Order: sequence, then structure tokens, then C-alpha cells
Amino acid sequence: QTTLRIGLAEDPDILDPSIGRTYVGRIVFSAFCDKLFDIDEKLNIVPQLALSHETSADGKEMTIKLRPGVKFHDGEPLDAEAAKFSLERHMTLPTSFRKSELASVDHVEVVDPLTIKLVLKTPYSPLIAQLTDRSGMMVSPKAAKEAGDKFGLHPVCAGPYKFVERVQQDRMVFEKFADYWNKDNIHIDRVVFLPIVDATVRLANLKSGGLDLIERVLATDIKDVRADSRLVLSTAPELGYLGLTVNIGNDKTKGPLSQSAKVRQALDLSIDREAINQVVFNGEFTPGNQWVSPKHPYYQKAFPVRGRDVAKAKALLKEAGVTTPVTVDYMIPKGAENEAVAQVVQSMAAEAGFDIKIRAVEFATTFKQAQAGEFQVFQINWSGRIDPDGNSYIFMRSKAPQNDGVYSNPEADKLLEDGRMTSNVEERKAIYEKLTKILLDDLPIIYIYHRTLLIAHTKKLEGYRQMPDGLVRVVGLKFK
Amino acid sequence: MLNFLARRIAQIVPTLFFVSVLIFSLQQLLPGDPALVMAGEERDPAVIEQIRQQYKLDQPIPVQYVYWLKGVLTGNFGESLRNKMPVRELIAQKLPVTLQLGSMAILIAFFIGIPAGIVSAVKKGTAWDYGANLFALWGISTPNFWLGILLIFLFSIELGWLPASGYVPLTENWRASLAATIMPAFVLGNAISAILMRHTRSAMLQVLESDYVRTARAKGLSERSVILKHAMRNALTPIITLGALELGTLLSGAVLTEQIFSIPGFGKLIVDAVFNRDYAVVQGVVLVTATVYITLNLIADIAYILVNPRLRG
Amino acid sequence: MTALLEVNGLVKHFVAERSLFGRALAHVKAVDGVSFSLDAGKTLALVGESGCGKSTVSRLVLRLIEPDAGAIRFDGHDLLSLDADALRKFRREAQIIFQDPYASLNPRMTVGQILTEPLALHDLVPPAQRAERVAEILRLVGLEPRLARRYPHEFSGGQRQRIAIARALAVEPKLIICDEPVSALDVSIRSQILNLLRELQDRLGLAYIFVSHDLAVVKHIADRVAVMNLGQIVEEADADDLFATPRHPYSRALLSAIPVPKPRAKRSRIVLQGEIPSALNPPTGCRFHTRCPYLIERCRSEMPQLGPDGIGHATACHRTSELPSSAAIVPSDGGFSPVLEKLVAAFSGGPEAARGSGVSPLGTDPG
Amino acid sequence: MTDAALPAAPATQTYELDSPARRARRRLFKRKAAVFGLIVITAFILLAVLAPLVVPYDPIATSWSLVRKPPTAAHWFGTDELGRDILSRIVYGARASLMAGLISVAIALGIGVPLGLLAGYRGGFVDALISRITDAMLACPFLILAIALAAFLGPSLGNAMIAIGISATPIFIRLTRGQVLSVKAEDYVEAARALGNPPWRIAFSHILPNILPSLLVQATLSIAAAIIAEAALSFLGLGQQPPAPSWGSMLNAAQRFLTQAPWMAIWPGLAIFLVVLSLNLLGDGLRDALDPRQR
Amino acid sequence: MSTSPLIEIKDLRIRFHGDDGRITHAVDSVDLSVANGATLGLVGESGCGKSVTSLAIMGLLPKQSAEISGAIRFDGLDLLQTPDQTLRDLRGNRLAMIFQEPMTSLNPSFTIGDQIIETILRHRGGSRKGARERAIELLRRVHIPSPERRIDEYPHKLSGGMRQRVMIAMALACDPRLLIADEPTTALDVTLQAQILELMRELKAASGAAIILITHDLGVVAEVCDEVAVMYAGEIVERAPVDELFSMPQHPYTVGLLGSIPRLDHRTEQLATIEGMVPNMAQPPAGCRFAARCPFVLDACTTAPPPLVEVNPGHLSRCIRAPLELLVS
Ligand SMILES: Nc1ncnc2c1ncn2[C@@H]1O[C@H](COP(=O)(O)OP(=O)(O)OP(=O)(O)O)[C@@H](O)[C@H]1O
Ligand SMILES: Nc1ncnc2c1ncn2[C@@H]1O[C@H](COP(=O)(O)OP(=O)(O)OP(=O)(O)O)[C@@H](O)[C@H]1O
Ligand SMILES: [Mg+2]
Ligand SMILES: [Mg+2]
Ligand code: NI
Repeated sequence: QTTLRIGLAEDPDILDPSIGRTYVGRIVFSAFCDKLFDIDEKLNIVPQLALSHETSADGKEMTIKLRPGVKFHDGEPLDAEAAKFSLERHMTLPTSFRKSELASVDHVEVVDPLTIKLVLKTPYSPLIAQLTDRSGMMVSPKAAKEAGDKFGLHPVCAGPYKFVERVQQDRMVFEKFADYWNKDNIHIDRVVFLPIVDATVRLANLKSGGLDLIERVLATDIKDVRADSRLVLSTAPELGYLGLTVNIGNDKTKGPLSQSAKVRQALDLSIDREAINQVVFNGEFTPGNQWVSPKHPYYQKAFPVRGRDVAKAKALLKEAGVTTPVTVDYMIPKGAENEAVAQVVQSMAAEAGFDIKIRAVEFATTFKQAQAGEFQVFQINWSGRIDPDGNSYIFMRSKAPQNDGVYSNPEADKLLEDGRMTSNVEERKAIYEKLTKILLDDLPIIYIYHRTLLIAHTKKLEGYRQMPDGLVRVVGLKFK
Repeated sequence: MLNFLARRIAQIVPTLFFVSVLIFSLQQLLPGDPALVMAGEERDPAVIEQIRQQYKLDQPIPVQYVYWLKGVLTGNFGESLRNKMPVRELIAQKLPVTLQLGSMAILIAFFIGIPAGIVSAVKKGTAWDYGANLFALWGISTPNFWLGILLIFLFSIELGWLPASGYVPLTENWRASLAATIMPAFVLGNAISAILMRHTRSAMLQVLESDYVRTARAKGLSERSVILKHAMRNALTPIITLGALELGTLLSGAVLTEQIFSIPGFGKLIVDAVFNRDYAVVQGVVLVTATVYITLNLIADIAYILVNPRLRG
Repeated sequence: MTALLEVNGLVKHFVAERSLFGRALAHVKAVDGVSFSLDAGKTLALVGESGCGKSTVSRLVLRLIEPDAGAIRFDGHDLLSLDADALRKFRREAQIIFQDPYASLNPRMTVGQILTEPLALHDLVPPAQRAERVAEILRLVGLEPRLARRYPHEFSGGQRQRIAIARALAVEPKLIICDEPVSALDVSIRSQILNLLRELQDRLGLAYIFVSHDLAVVKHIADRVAVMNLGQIVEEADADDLFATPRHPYSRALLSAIPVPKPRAKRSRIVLQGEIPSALNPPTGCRFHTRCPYLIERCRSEMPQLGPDGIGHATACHRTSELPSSAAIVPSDGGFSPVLEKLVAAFSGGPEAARGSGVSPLGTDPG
Repeated sequence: MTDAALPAAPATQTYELDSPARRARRRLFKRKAAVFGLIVITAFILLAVLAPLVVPYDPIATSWSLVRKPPTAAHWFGTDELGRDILSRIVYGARASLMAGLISVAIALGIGVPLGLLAGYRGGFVDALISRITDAMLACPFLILAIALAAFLGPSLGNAMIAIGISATPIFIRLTRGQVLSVKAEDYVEAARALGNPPWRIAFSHILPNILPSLLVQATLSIAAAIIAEAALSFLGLGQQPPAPSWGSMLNAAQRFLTQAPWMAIWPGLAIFLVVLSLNLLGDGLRDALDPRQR
Repeated sequence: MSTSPLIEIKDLRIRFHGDDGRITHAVDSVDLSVANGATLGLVGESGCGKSVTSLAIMGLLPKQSAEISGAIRFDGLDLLQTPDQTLRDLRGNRLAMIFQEPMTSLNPSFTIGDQIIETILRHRGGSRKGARERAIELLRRVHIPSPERRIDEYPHKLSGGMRQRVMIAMALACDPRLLIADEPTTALDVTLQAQILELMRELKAASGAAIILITHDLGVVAEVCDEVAVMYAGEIVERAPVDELFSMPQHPYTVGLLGSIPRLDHRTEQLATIEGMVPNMAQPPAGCRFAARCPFVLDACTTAPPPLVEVNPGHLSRCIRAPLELLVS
């Protein structure tokens, strides 16, 4: 019996695709909960439980053909009814966090036993991308109806492995599902996920053979991993970013940064992104200035990362007429990496005339304070979404839920809406180019870098491929 | 004595009441909105509102307390906000882990601390005494987490002898289980053994100076039987109570030690719960911990009475 | 002349065990109906076995603990009705010294501070003159004034007891309660303290309640003696009277047991048999009946009252009149031979008596 | 007995100033271990106070070229993940640690001693109430209480001190109460009552000075425990805020670089160990020196 | 009583080395002897070295801090030179001791029976049942009512007097030749003291053991002893048969002691007092140790230590002014 042991950086929350909200949770889902669609390395959308999809010309209807012969772990068939049920569950369960992702869907229709139709309220191009993630996960209607919101304690999906047991903060055990639609590509009998928070310990366990694969290797440990002949490092550029959300419109703590875009630009210019990358991450990450990384198809090459320019930053501050040093209340969530980055930013900005007061807040309180606007700069990570809309709209559209800085620019709002209307890549790129120009001037969020997904595994493990969404795909893996 | 016991047990009720008020109010005071924390990145206002209602987070604190207390009195500790598991089940899952760790630590503490204390008292002023005292000072002065880090560095990373973290149930594989718990148990036991050693030493020194030990010697008994029979019996009775009190140290120590060694026990559960604002879990776990602690103290008191003929009669 | 102190039917029961809800389950009947009176300038001795309630009576008389029943009149005032203020005033009138000279002085205060405190509390002396007054008091108890700057631990037991006496004297009281003031002291020092107490009584007209279980000492110092047994007074009489003709069987046993420094002294010792009953559960009837050699049936059921005989000798025994003569009960120590008598006199006459030497008798430094 | 003019014997001169405190000090200085502890603590206090004068580098100055360098002649203790000089940070960290120890114990004393006095001296319902609350606080593991309090107050060094102080309070309540009960029964307290001292005077001028030695001993040991607790909270991110150094947060940062930069973990740990050890030695010494049984 | 003594102490000196390097001269050149069946009273002020002397005989002084020299000959054996094992065989067997505090001298964790039986088994061997019977017999001998029942009780259930009886029973368990009683009645009430003294007298008559009775109560000495040794500051200052000592003491200290006891027979206004204090035993004075407190002191007293000389037959005194009669005649 072969077992794949995967070390996670955190303990996931509940294993219910409707309610789950953690990054690590998605990694675990991918072992047992297949989605309608998936992505490849290039972020292309490929079928998984669906065979194909088709969007109507007006963009308001999406027809999806399902893969025949797919069974849930409890033996129930995955048909159009089941797919409709799953999608509706995502949309209607009171505590579902998928509601906003599927907000554009008006209702789901069963066309034939293997075809469903999603009828939209308005055209919404990112929808298909949403279906490559938790919103596209199919759950067994029978099990879900029985368990209600406790479904996550004993999830039943249609993935390669089925749930066996979970001990909180200790492990999650899955075993091979015999009736998996793609069972020929499953070579390992069991998958065990072990949350180990400490990165050093996680790596030590991988080295000592206690684990076969770990996620989130520290950038500073990469040298170590590469030096070890028994280990392999898999990397991929991450979809998310680390940015500094600037409080622009939230009255509470307005300061010089909210008064003038010039001050924000000065802050931006004072930061040497490459240096941060070098100091904190051994140069392994990607410096960035937009909400997608320079390697992303939607990256606007016309606006490359600018270098550091302290002189210009000082000039801008003078122009803006603020008295230096400009004191900035700089909130970060607790955590060594966050603190390290903040401290580097602090020392860099100091040279341009900023006096940054770092306030490391416990993770649990950051969002509350962010929402209440109790910050001038909020350094926060966003894990990233497949569609660029997922990285931009909710942060910059006026009154969007995560627009903590209360940025509001009608022009930008219009462009953000436009970007959702069309699925045509070139058209969308053009829209986003205009948006980028505006945002790089206004700077409601100062983007710093994009992480590189760092996954290490033993050489014995074959067939591992890293996708940008950070998930660990177990299909096709085998031990030497 | 029965009366004493009754009074002693009666004291537990108000104590537990204050414990419950204490933890309840403390954590209601914790900043951060649990619903928001739960949502994390996915902040959907409607859903957050829904969660607040579902878990009565929108009610005034006294109302929440009454709801909670009602639940507790009927054996329902509520459910974890984070993963929907009933707190009772969560506790049942974690308790054995911490119990194993704790009993190993206590065992280590007793096996090192008490003999060391006796030897250093009997050989007062000799190299043995100094050695034992040095050990005790080392044990008391080393921060748990530092020792933990050093041990991991030495035995897991450098030497690779022991797993750096994780837990295997005893029932599953006892060797692996022991291997996984020996380091944290040692870290925990180390400090306690030092404390026990010091207490044993001073109790023993005091007893060795007592009149009845002199009587025993005057009877011509061998030194061995004077120490092992007459002195030890009396010196070790107060250690029972002390041992129970040290359980508090143990539980506190477990908080960090479990964190460092990724042992999925009470300590880790509670720290994560505090950081995640998983109220029901914090409340449940602290209440159970406090109850266990109080009960063990009570048992220690009873044991103390039972082995102590003066109080027994 | 009215008595300085009059105690009537004093009762104090301590709670020995409480129920779950704090209700008392068992009482130690520490003091159970004690009455006596004391004239100014006189000494009343309380004698009895350990635990019979002597110290409790002492504390009750000072209202350091509150009695359960009874009356205490001091100098004509009802002590028990005093409010806090009046009680504070009363504290000037009566003082206490304790048995253990090591425990009765605050180790963190210098002798000077210890003695200044009562002066300041009652504002007896203006601040400027307090040091002088302290010196005076110290001299009064035979200590050098310069010792005021020392701490109690630098003194021997006897010197400490002097300081305790000095503290009591500082408020110029009329009554001092001496709770076994010499029991913890060596013989040689004991005599110093006894002499001092007598000298002070003569000089200052103090009244003493003198608690002791050393009957020779009691005989030496007391004017009246009350014999206590299990919280009650069983006999009360003038000291000479009591020692000449003890009446109560318990007094007889006590007196007969006094060891005297004379080999083969004449005596008819009464060795009591049976166990001492506990104050927690005192026997019915006469509380002495379990050990009494003259026990009759009536003693078991009926408690005898302390009956005065008209000449100030009261006894609480049903058989007072029937008991055999107590003539030879108190052993005779015969006194010293004339030569020894002279020798002792020479010894206590101080250095001058034998030959002047210049050794200072007091204030020698401790080791 | 009228010898006021009697010349003071010269031998007595040495005793004239022999107050209990002086005597304790003399006995303390006879114990090598305690003197060692005292010296080390004094040294750390001096370092903390004089930190700006003694450190070779600015403790928060980062240097991109000096990230995680092992100890060298220029940086005796090496540098940390942001190229800061660890020695300088240890010295500045002493400020945080010592302050945390002193202030949190001051808080605990400030709350605990009056409550303990009240409970012990008044007895009755007040005593029962205070005792039960104390029991309740003791029943919750110390660190949990401190973590919850620190999280409640928000992470900062000051709040960590308050949290530790409050969590350490029940120990002082209990100790004070017990001591008061035993001292209350002493004859000299009874004598003080008999002299007409009002209750508050008895509590403050007769009882308190006599329980001070045990409080002092406990305080010393509690400072040691508080220093560890502060380090633990900082280790969990609830204490000293970056970039200001504290030994606990340094250890926290070090944890990620255990394999590549073990010196980052060793120095702050050693510093904690040394200070705590010294405090424990001093506490032991004080306990012996103040022991009333030894005359 | 002219036969060779059962125990003979020659030039016993005991020093304690304190933690702080201070040396206490607790006992200095003590000579004592007790004949079979005799009772020797050892009196003196607190701290004069009575207990230390008795502990030295028993071999119970702490080895690390006590330095002992001289000789203690017991039945021809020098106890100071005897190996520990032999000494242990003697202790509780032929040498027995009773301590002052009956409250704390018994182990609270064992029944009194256990504690007596243990002694019997240790020295006599035999079956536990036999030992138990003997223990009951012993308890009966010390007048403990219903010993069959009492034997299984724990010490805390017994009163002080009872416990002291148990201690005596334990000491008598193996019919010792020498019984040392260190202030056996000091902690007891007068009536209990009378009971215990009575008991000791009775047992002495029955067993013929020699007794060393330590006390500071001259009354007790007068009642039970044949001979008395008075100790002062670590030395024996006077030794005499009991009648002689009380009728004509030959050392000023003894005179002071006698004078300071209140008398029952006639009332003195002033008691004799011994002014001053015991000398510091870390630096004992060069001459007579009592000189500083002695009203009869001469210059010669302070220069050289006076020897213990026989003033009258069998009456020794360490005073150069003896015989003291001459002082007042
Ligand atoms: N505070 C108290 N609480 C409970 N019981 C007490 C208290 N004080 C005294 N007693 C009990 O009251 C009884 C009388 O005690 P008291 O101290 O008056 O005796 P005493 O005659 O002074 O004895 P001693 O000679 O031993 O000093 C004893 O049985 C004692 O145990
Ligand atoms: N273990 C010891 N270490 C150091 N000094 C000691 C020790 N035991 C006794 N001493 C000292 O020896 C001296 C004699 O003490 P000892 O106990 O013999 O006096 P004692 O005559 O029995 O007095 P008491 O009547 O108080 O029992 C004292 O000064 C005492 O302090
Ligand atoms: Mg008393
Ligand atoms: Mg003694
Ligand atoms: Ni004079």
C-alpha cells in the first residue's frame, strides 16, 4: 500500500466546498473534489468533470456538457440534476462563501441528463474561471442533503480519493476511490495531509522522509532544497500579490497619503522591489507593480516595474507640499515574513522622507481594522484568482466589499465593469491597459511582489506538475 | 474529614463559575470579529451577517453567556466556528494526546526530580547536591520553547534521530508514538522535574532534621531504612499536592510546546482557537482544562488526606 | 473599694468544625462561665493545665476576642459595650505580655519604634519628648536607653521579655495581663523577670492577671489564685490559703505534683489517672470527674457550682466538706540551711556583697 | 540602674546598625551563587540602561549586504535575517525583557498584595470571594490567560506586560493571604492590637513589613517567570513589535532559519537563560538570607 | 556503686563548624560517669551543651559539622572509636534515649505499634507476632490503658503524656543498660510530669538500668536523681551526690540557680538573680566561664580556667573559691 504524505503550512478549515475559505483547504479539496473545469500551466481552461462549455453570443447563457459515467464517492451518479444541485447549493446555502462568485448566475437549467445551462443576469466573463475552483466542485446531492452545513465533516465528492478521517490540526486521510472516472491515472493508494506550521520543521520532515511533499517552502530555504539530491523543487508563479492598500477615502485615519496621489507615488518610488526580493526572499519571488505578475498573460507590458528613485520621490513630496517626515501608520498582519518585508519598506521609505510606524496586528483583527479603515497603509497578501477580475474588481470598484481603502474613481469603475462583459482576450487586455494607467497614477494599492509557489518533494515522487493556482494535483503521481 | 471533603467540593462550584465568567468575558473582549476572521479573504458581508446571527454573535454578551451556560449544563459546548465540529468531539479527539504527553512529562519529572531531590538532600553539601541543584536551576531557567527549538535542531535536523514534529497515537504504532512525543515530553518534564527536585530536597531536608528521624536513628535503624522508610514517607506526602499544582505549569507549558512540536493536543487547539477567535472552542477547552486541573487538585487533596494519618481520622 | 476588674459568667466557644454551609457543627468550649474579680494593685493568678482556657480568658478580658456571653466591668465601665473609640481609650488601661519573647516583638521594628508606637497612638507624649520617654521606660525595666536603636533579634530572651514589659508599661496601664511571661525563660532569667514584675507593681500600683502553670512561681507572685479546669474555675482563693489548704481534688493534685528542689521532700503525691478529657467534648457533670479520685455518682450528672465559703475561698466540688485534710499535700522544700541562706544572700547582694568587681550586670552583648 | 552615663562598650558599635535588612544583605553577600546572580543582573541592567552607549551598531539598522552572517570580528554575535547586528539587538532586547519582568511583577504586586491583605486580614465573605476568583484564575493555565489578555489588549510590549502582570496576580494574592494569616496569629500583632492600633495600621505597619521578605523572594522568582512569559508572548508575536528587538521575537524570527543561521536562536536563548538563572539564584539567596529561622 | 561505671566520659570536647566558618565550642572537657543502676541528673541553662553531650553518647551528632574528641567508654567500648554498624547495634538496644518533645518525636505516618515493633525486630529479631506481643506488654508496663487496642493507633491520636509513655516503652523495648532522657517532662503539664517521673522511678527500680536525666528543673533532679552534674557554657562546673548539692552547693552558679527558684515554704520578696548572659560560645572566655556573671569573682578567675577539683569526697567544683562556706563565715 502506497501513501503520499503531504505537509501543509496550516490546518484547513471545513472541507465543504461551499463554506471552505482557506488557501490550504483548496489544496486538500483537489485530492477528493473534482471541479467542472481545471486549468493548465498556461492558465488555459481545460475540462475536468465537464466535457465542454459554450457561451451564447449575448454572453448571458452558458451551456455545459458533463462527462458521462462519473460517480460520487457514495456511488451516486454525477448527472445534470446533481450538477444543478451542487451549483444551487453554492448559491443558496446561507453560509456559503461562493455566493458572490456565482452572483451573476440567475438560475441553472437542466437541458438533458448530461447537459446544464447557466442563465446569467448579465454577461460575466470570469464565470468560467470561477468554475475551475471551489464554485465548480460537485458534491453528492444525497450526502449534502443529509448533512446540511455539517457536510464538511464528512464530505462526499467525485474526486480521485475519498475522505476517510480527519483529526483536527493533525491529519486528513484519504484513500483511493475505486470508481473514479480517471482511475487509470491514480497510482497511489492513500493520501495523507499533515498540517505543520513551522516551515523549518516541515522541511526537516521532508528531509527525514516523514513527508513526501511539502508546500510553501521558505524562499530562504531554497538553496538548501536544491542542494539536497533527494529532493526536487517545483515552482510556479503565483496568481496573487503582496500589496500596500492605501487608505484613500476612509475618513477615519486619513493622512498625507490620502491627500495626494503624489505622496503615494513618492512612497512607490522609494521602494526598491528587487532589493526586498533579494533580502527577504533570496531573489526567488517576482517584483511586480500590477495585480497580476509580469509572467501573467494579462500583464500590461507597457507599464513595467519602475526602479527606485529616491530623488524623484523627494521631489514629489515637495511638490505635494507635505511636511517631511511623513508619518505613516502601517498595518501588517503578524508573521515573520510580513514583518521582514515591512521593516525593509520602512527603512527604504525613510530615506525618501517617510516615517513608517509598523503596527503588526494579529491576523484575526486585521480585517476588522481594515474594514473600519483603521490604517493608512495595510500591507496584505492576496492569494490570487485565475481570472484577472478576481484580483482587481473587489478591491478597486467603488463600494466593493474588499475596497478597504475606499478608493473611488468613476472611470476606473467603468473599466472594471467593462472587463467583466467580454470574454474576448484582446478586448479585455485593451480595457485593462486603460485601467492600469489610471491605477498606476492613483495608486490605491501599491503592488510589491508576486510570490513564487515553492513546492518541494522527494525524488521518489514522479509526475508532479505545478500549476499557478498553487493546488497539489495528485492525479498522475506515482512513486518510483 | 467527610465534612472537609464536602466543603472542598462545594468550593469547586463557585470556582468553576468564576472560571466560566472569566473566560467568557475575556474572550468576548478579544478584538476582531469572529465572523470576519472566519471569512478570511472571502469577505462577503451578507454571509458574515448570516454567521453572526447563526452563532448569536449579534446578541448582547450576557445573553450569549446564558445561551452558552445553558448549553454547557446540558453537555453541549457548542461547535467550532471554523470547522463546525462539536467542541465536545474536538476535546475528545485532543484530550488523549495531551494526556499522553502530560503523563509522559510527569513520569519523566517524577523519575528525575524526586530521586534527584532525595539524593541531594541526603548528600547535602556534596558534589551530588551541587550537581542536582545545577540541574534544577538549568531546568527552571531554560525557556521551554528555546529548549524545544534546540532539541529539534539537534536531534531532528542535525542528527535526524527523532521526528521534528507530529503525533502518532499510541494505539497505532507505539514506537513511532514514543519517538514523536519523547522530545516534547522531555521539554515539559524538564522544568517540572527541576521544581519537584527542589521541593523534594527542601521537604527532605526538613524531615531529616525532624525529631522523629532522630528517634529512628536512636533506635539503631540503618541509615537506609531511616531515609527510605521514615523520612521519605513524610517528605513525599506534600509532594503529592505539589505535583498536582505543577499540572498547571504543565498545561501552560503544553501551550507552547505543542505549538513548537506540532502536537495536535489541547495546547495547540487552544492557541489556534484564540488566534482564530473560535470562541466556542476556547471556552470549551479552557473550561475543561480548568475542571481537570481543579479535579486533579481535589484528588491530590484527598490522596494527601488518605496517606496522612493525622488528617484521616 | 470597688474591684478594678470584674468578670461575670464569661463564655467563649470556638467553632471547631463547620458544616457545608458554614453552620457550626462542633465547639471547643474554651471558656465556659468564668467569673472573678481583681482589685487594683493586686495579682490574680490563673493556673491550670494546658488548654484549660487561661489564654482565652486573658484575651477576652482585653477584648482582643469577643466573648459569647458574660460581662466584663473595668474600673466601673462595661467593657463589652464600648465602641471602637472607647475601646481604643481602654487600650491605655490594660496591656498584655506573652509567653514567647521571640514571637511577641515585631522583628522589623527597633526597640525605640516599638516603644514609641504606643506613645504616638495615644498621643501620650509630644513628639519631641518621646525619645526621652522611651529612655525612661527602658531604664524602668532595667535596660540601657542606648539599646533603643537595636532590633529585637539582638537581644536575649530575658531582655526581650523586658522590652515586652516596657511596651506594656508605655501606656501607663492599670492592669497587665501576663500570659505565662516566664515559662519560656531559663531559671536564672526567670527570677529577674519575676523580680521586675514585683518591683513595678510596688512602684506603679499595677494589677496583674498572671497566667502560669508553674505553681511555685504563682505562690511567689500572686495574691489570689484561680485554678482552672476545662474552661471553668474550680477553685479560687488567696494564694496563701490555697497553698495551705487546697480543697478541690484537682487543686490538690496540681499542688501535690510540684517538684521541689529538695531531695526526699515530704509529700503525699496524688498521681491522677485517666485521660484528660477534651474541651471539644467535655464530660457531663463535674468536668473533673473522669480523673477524680474522690468520685461519687452525683459528680457524673450534676455540675458543681463555685461556692464561696465566706472568707474568700471558693470551691466547685460537691464533696468539699467531706474530703480528707489537705495538710501534707503541698510538698515542703524546707528552705536553705543557714549557711546556704547567707551564701544566696551574698550572691544576690551583687558584686558589692562579696567583692567589688565593676562588671556591668546588664547590657552585656549577646553572642 | 541610673547609669545613663555608662560608656557604650566599643564592641557594641557594630551592632548598632544591624537592622534586619542589613543583616539579610550581609548574609546574602556570603552566598557565592547569589552574588553571581546579582552581578549578572546588575550587568544586564547596566547594559539595558546604557544600551545606546555600549552597542556597536544601531539595533534596527538593516543592511542588505549582511543578511544572516555568522559571528565575525565585526559582528560578534552575527547578524540576523535583515542584516542587523545581533549583539546590539540582544543589548536592546535586555531593555524589553527587564522592563517586562519588572513592570509586570510590579503590576502583579500592586494588585495582588492589597487584595491578599484584604482577604487575609478581613476574612469572611470578602476572603471567600477573593479566594474563589484567585482559584479560578489559577485554574486557567497561566500562558493561556496571558495570551488571551495580550490578544485582547492588542500586541505590544506594554500590553504584554499588563497581560503577564494580571496573569501573575493570583500567585501574589495567594501568597500574601497565606502570609497574612500566619503573621496575623503572631503575638506581636496581637500586642499591637492590644495597644490600640487601628486595623489599617496593623495591616500596613505590622503585617506588611513582615511579609515583605517572602514577597520579595516571590517577586524575584516571578520576574524570572515574567521574563520567560514575555519571551513566550513575543515568540507568539504578542509582545514587542518590530523592528524593536526583544529576545522572544528574536527567537521567533530565528525559528525560520534554524538550519542556516542557528546563531540567531542561540544568543537570545542564552540571554534569557542567563538572566532567568541569575534571578533564580538571587531569589534562592534571598530566601535563605531572609529566612527567619536562621538567626 | 563503687564498681566500675557503666559509662565513663573522659575529656569530651565537641565543636560545631558552622556554614559561615564560625566554630561553636558546644562542649569542653566534660568528664562524667554513671554506674549501673544509678541516675545522674544533668542540669544547666539552655544552650549549655546538655543535649549535645547526650547525642554524642548516642553517636547522633551530625558527622559533617560536629568535631568530637575525648572518649566515651561504655561497658569497656569506646563509643567514639566504634564503627557505625556496631554503634547502630547498640543504639536502641543497650543504649536508649527519650526526647523532650513527645509531639514530634514519633513518626506521624506509622502506628505506635509499628514503631515499637520495628525496634524489637531490629535488635531482637524473631517473628512479627512475637514482637507485637512484646510491644503490647511494653505498653502495659508504661501504663497505657488497653494496649491491645492502642497499639494500632497513630501518634496524633494520643495525648502528650501518652506519647511520652510510648517513647519510654520504645526506649525500653530491648532492656537498655543506659537510658538517656533529654528533658522528658519539660513539655508536659505538672500533673503529667508527675506521672512520667513516677513511671521512671518505677521502671528504674524494676530494670536496674542506669539513667542520665537531662533537665533544667532542679525540682525534677531532686526528685529522681542520685547524683547531679551542673553544666555551664559547655563545661561541668559542679558534680555532687544529690543531697550534697542541694544542701551545700560548691559553685556560685549552682548557688545562683538555687537562689533563683521561688520557694514554697517561705516567701522571699526578692529572688536571687544571675545577671548578665551566657558567654558567646564561639569565643569562650579565657578563664572561668562564669566569671563575668559571678559576684564572687577574683582577678585570678579571668586568667586561667579553673580545674574541676574535689571539694568534699565525691563533690567536685570548678571554682577556685570553693569551698564556698568560707565566703560567708
Ligand atoms: N482561635 C481559636 N480557635 C479555636 N480554638 C481555640 C482558639 N484559641 C484557643 N482554642 C482552644 O481553646 C482551648 C483553650 O485554649 P487556651 O489557649 O485558652 O488554653 P491555655 O490554658 O492558655 O493553654 P496553654 O497552657 O497551652 O497555653 C484549647 O482547647 C484551644 O485548642
Ligand atoms: N547541630 C548543631 N550545629 C551547630 N551548633 C549546634 C548544633 N547543635 C547544638 N549546637 C550548639 O551547641 C550548644 C549546646 O546546645 P545543646 O542543644 O546541647 O543545649 P542544651 O543544653 O540541650 O539546651 P536546651 O536546654 O535548650 O535544650 C548551643 O550553643 C547550640 O547552639
Ligand atoms: Mg496559653
Ligand atoms: Mg537540649
Ligand atoms: Ni543601673
